Amino acid sequence: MTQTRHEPTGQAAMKMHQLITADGTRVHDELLDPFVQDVDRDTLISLYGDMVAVRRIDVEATALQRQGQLALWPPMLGQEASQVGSIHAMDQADFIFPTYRENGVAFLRGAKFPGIMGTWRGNMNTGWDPYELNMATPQIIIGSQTLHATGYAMGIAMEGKETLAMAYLGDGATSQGDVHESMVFAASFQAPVIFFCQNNHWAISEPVGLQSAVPIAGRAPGYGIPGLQVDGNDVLAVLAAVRWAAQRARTGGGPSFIEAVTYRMGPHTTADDPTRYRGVTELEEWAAKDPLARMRTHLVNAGMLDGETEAGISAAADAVAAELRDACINIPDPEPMTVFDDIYAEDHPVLDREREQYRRYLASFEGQPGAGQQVQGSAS
Amino acid sequence: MTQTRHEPTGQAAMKMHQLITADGTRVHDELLDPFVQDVDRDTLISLYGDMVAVRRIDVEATALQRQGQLALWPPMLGQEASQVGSIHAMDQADFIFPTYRENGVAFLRGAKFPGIMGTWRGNMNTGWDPYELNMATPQIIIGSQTLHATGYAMGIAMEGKETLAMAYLGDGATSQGDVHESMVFAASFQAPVIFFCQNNHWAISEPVGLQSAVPIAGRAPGYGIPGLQVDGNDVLAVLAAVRWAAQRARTGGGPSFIEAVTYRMGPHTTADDPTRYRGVTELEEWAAKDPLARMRTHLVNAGMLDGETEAGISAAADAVAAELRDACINIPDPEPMTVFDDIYAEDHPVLDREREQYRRYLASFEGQPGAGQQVQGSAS
Amino acid sequence: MSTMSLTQAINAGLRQAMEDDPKVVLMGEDIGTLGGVFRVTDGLMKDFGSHRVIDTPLAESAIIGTAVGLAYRGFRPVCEIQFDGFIYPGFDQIVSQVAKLHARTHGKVRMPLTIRVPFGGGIGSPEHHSESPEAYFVHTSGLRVISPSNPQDAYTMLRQAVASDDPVLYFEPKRRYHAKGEVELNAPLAAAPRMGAALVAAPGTDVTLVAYGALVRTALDAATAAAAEGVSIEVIDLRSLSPVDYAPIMESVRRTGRLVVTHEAGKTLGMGAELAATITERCFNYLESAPVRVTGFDIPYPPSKLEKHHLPDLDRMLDGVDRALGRPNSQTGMED
Amino acid sequence: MSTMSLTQAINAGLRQAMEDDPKVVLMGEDIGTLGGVFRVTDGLMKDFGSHRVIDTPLAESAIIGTAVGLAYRGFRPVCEIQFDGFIYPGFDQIVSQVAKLHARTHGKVRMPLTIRVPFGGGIGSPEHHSESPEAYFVHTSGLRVISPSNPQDAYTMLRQAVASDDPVLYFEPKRRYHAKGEVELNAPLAAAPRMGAALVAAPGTDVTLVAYGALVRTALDAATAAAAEGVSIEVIDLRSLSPVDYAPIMESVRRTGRLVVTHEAGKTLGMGAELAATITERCFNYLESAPVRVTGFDIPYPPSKLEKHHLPDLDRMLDGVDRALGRPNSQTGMED
Ligand SMILES: Cc1ncc(C[n+]2csc(CCOP(=O)(O)OP(=O)(O)O)c2C)c(N)n1
Ligand SMILES: Cc1ncc(C[n+]2csc(CCOP(=O)(O)OP(=O)(O)O)c2C)c(N)n1
Ligand SMILES: [Mg+2]
Ligand SMILES: [Mg+2]
Repeated sequence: MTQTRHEPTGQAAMKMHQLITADGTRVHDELLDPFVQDVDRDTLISLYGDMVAVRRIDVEATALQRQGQLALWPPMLGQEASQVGSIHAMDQADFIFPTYRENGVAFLRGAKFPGIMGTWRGNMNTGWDPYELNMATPQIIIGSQTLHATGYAMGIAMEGKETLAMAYLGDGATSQGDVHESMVFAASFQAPVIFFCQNNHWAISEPVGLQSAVPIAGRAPGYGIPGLQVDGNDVLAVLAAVRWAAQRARTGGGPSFIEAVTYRMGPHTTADDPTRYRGVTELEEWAAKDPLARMRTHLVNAGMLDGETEAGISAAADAVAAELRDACINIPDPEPMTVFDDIYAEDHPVLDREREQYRRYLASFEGQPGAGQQVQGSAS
Repeated sequence: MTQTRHEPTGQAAMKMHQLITADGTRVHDELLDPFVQDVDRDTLISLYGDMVAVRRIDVEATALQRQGQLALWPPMLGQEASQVGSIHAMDQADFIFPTYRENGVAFLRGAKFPGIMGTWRGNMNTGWDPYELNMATPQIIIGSQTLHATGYAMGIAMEGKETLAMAYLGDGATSQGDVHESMVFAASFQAPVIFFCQNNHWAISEPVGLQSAVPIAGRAPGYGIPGLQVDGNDVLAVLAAVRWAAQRARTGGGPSFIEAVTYRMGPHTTADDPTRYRGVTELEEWAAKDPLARMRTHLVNAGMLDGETEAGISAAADAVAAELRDACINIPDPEPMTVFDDIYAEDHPVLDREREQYRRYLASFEGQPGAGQQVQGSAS
Repeated sequence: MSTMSLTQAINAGLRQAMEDDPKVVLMGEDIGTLGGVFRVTDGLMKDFGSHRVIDTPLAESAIIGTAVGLAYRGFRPVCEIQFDGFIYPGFDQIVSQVAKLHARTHGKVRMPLTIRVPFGGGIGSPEHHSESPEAYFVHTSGLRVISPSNPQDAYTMLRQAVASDDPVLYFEPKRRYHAKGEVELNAPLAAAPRMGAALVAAPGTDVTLVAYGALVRTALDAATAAAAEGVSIEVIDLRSLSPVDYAPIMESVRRTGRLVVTHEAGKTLGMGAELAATITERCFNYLESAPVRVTGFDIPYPPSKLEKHHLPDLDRMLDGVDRALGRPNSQTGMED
Repeated sequence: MSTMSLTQAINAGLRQAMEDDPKVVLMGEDIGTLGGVFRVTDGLMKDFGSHRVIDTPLAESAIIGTAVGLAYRGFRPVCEIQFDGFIYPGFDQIVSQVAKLHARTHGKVRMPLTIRVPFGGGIGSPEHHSESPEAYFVHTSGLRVISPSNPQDAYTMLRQAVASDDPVLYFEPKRRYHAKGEVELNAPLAAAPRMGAALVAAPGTDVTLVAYGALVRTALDAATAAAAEGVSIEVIDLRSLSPVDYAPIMESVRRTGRLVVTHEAGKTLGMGAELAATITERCFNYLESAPVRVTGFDIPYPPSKLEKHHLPDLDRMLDGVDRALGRPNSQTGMED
């Protein structure tokens, strides 16, 4: 039995859309160019600034995890262009269904740090109100959210509104049945949904070639959905590609599938040790395609980035990191009895009884020497 | 929200392979021709004869259901060419994973009627030993068997054997996540498996256009699997197409996907009333493409079918039907205590206790007036 | 009051729910043009349009998963699973999403889904068409699970399920689909018994017999048969499987001292286990004998010609009652 | 005798099973090159090759479904589900295929699958990584469900599971993965306790405390703590959840008259319900008090900072023991 662990074959056969090359050169793309005509220096700077901030967030969160302040962290290192470019293409009314890795997206969407970090610290399952941000909670079950986005988009279509839903997913996720079924439903109901797949080349230790021997974006046409492959380390191209898909969605064109080809430069999560399954050559190869470096080169070459602006971006990112750290370490521990909260929207006598029982149980320790301590310590 | 209920669009873009047209003319197909070079008159007659027998089986079983001898029957009317052509392309060593509708296939594979009919009569869940026929039991959970076929084929590949597995599936089944996952696994492990999809245009009341707006065979290339569309009412083309796929499988070429475009001329099952969801025009259109009629015309025009041969085919089919009826109505009712049999391969004390309890319970009626009758009658 | 079958009552409930709230949409396989394989949704696509009665592609995980998305958008989807045995492909979406989203979002996102599941056996069907999967969902925190036994409850409880802001699994006793009954269509919903209420279906004094779904009818018949022998059975129609309404059951068992629970699902970790365990916990000193379970066996659903041997029937219920009463029964003399 | 951790013991068991039978293959996500996220399969791909230790694409239904196909072909697949909460996408294949194929084919086709599932909480993980889904499978006829609590059992029971001709869900107490213990690697399998046997982990006379998986350790600690207060707890390690080995439990309860069952899974229809119901059925006249359940609450698994309030711990077990003994406890004075 041959297990295909190689790179997708036929990748060359699919055009990878690009606007800024790895060495910072602006190139042209017939499909994408019209979607970035309005992009001026300010926009480019803000895209770059956001990437710097997202990378800074990642560094800070990784450090916090090492210091025991977070239980876990899923790094975004290397994927900043995909995250920043895609969310910049969205309107506030559009609804986002992320995975666990879109913490940069959440930040740019306006999520507060106690919320973003609370999840990874273990304080809460979700740290924001999806309706305030128009962004769902991080999804851990691989592929699941693509169905939610599709259903949400079906709802938009029923209402005849000109907005859309976007689902983030990984390359590994494309193997899940749910992702397939969401494409089937999206196509059948012409739902205004964007499937934004970050092919970061790895699903934990499994290379993308194990999930698909051919380019992932090539799946979409089989459903009657256009599939586009874009350089996921090129923030401008990602912005353009998602705008292209968004325009289709808003004008009754239905679903689109975008494969953003990028690379997970860090571990899968802070619990992972990538040295067990991948070599340094691959890393070096991708370091040369770094999304931040190429944008900086592009800006510098175009005379758009002066020292002051750059210092400002850096200072802003540091401030964000400081805010993050501060917010994170100050999240109060949840109150014991909240374990029973919000399970149901309506009355539930069986759970009420368990709550009352536990309240009495906790109360029985009160006034005892070392009260509560036993409870604290004995579960682990 | 627009629900696409139309025929798949772009169907024209995909070549539908054919060898015998609806009016019985032999046409040529570069891909398929080489695979039927050896097909002589005897083979053609046997293909035709098998189609006649399968149709006769269908008529008889439908009648038996109407007469209360079967609980249910899923007709094959219109799909004889797909069933006969596909199974003729298989070797005995190849393993077949059918749906509930491949009762013609089972018959041609050598299944006995008490077995085939016992399932639909309600006597047994399965009526044959899969290892005797190299054919799995009818699968009711839509799409499930495609994974079993893929796993079986992975096993073949591990052993380095030159055989294969073939999964039957319907057009509706293609929407299921399991079918997708089986394509992913088949491609990743280059498993020698054939996905043989009978697109009979309907999944109970749902037209194929609801499952896919584009040709189903067009899904396969997205996984790196070749997809072929074949006229499913053309027994010769089906035979050739499956031989093509089988050759690929046997020579390390991995999986193939075949869409046999056919039509379910009867109801979904005897419990279904198709007049509620489809018109007569469509039926008439497909009647003109009948698989048996076209083959007969072809044979007659080619001077291969004399009256005697035809009478022989007809008599053989009648004999098969008589055997079916006889076998069916003589299947003995299962013994009550067999309800506990074969649940586990090894000891199970909890079930043993239930068995013993029920044995005592049944025994408690013995010798009573009307003993056992209460038990027989009161559940429904 | 109208006389109607259980399917017609559900149909009327769906119709009313759709009229009451434009955000109610129906989704499922063959529910539109065909009106469902049991005709439960007959006529609704015609009257409400294909944007509110949606024939979906053949994929249960997607039916549930897109309903979750619709709920995010403020809809109240009612999903039909064609048969009990076809719910499992949607299990992940139900258990990991539908059940958990309210808790996961600290109450911000509500999941007012109703998932309709025709369930149970006794209809002579092939494999996967006669299952009783309710216990899986009762064990899943975050869901509500109900099952009506008669047309009136079918109508009212369907409307209550759709109106509930929590996800509800609504198990339809398909064996009783054609049973007719009187239904009051126009009474205000607020006047009906709560969706979560267990109700005494027949009062009695000697034994408490708890049933739900299709077996309520059988239990009532058993009570009638027992009455002829001088045994008075109190039949309780559980109606809500999660949460269980323990008050009337406890009240009854404290009077009778004896409990029998019946269901078609296998015995091991079927509803009977929870009812027996909880009632023992809460009524130990009142029990004259151990709670008895009269259930399907712990086997995959058998071929239909054997189903009468699997399903609890009147005689097996009476045998269970004998056990509860300490009279000779199928287990008499059985060593452990 | 070797000293090894629970993960090392499973690893050794897998290695031995693969050496014993060339038809044993391992399948799962990240089990090959990485050796599994918990390193349970560490080194096995290197030693047995990628055709026997298979890194699969990311799809649980396919992992189980292709294993079914491999079993048809005569293989004995051992599937790893990466975490408890990821088993649900494979639920349909487990419930409708793995569990039923032996019965469906009247015994012709065997399904000697082993499905390994790291389960349970207490490890500070995010959502879906700390679940206890065992009851779903215990309720499913056609499966066997086991859970070892220590390295020796982990080693032996893994080998027994692989050798069994029935499908076995093998729940690994991930919280105890790094706990070390003595393991006899070379004793003949036939000399070991049966896979289905419940074992007395600590003898006692006052109360019977049944636990499995990670909580066996906590139960033993509770017994030690109780002994200091003069209460003698008999701890039974259930080991097999389906079928349950009732003989030693009944024997114990008939001596102690009191039963406490503990598990992390939610109370409603968790294992405790079945044990309480069955023991009440079979030992009613010996019971001094109602069986007590000390379990997780009926809630979705909480954020990890709250998990210590969800999980039964030593104190909650002792509170349950107090209840069984009729001593003051958390429920004292609680009206029903
Ligand atoms: C249903 C399910 N199975 C397994 C996992 C464990 N898991 C978490 S992340 C991951 C890899 C995902 O890879 P990909 O989709 O490429 O996303 P990435 O992590 O690279 O962003 C796996 C297997 C899971 N979370 N859910
Ligand atoms: C998982 C699952 N969902 C639903 C059903 C009910 N069902 C039985 S056959 C069928 C339609 C299948 O259509 P198709 O795959 O085209 O096969 P055909 O019947 O046309 O041969 C449906 C929905 C089922 N058997 N299994
Ligand atoms: Mg990835
Ligand atoms: Mg079809």
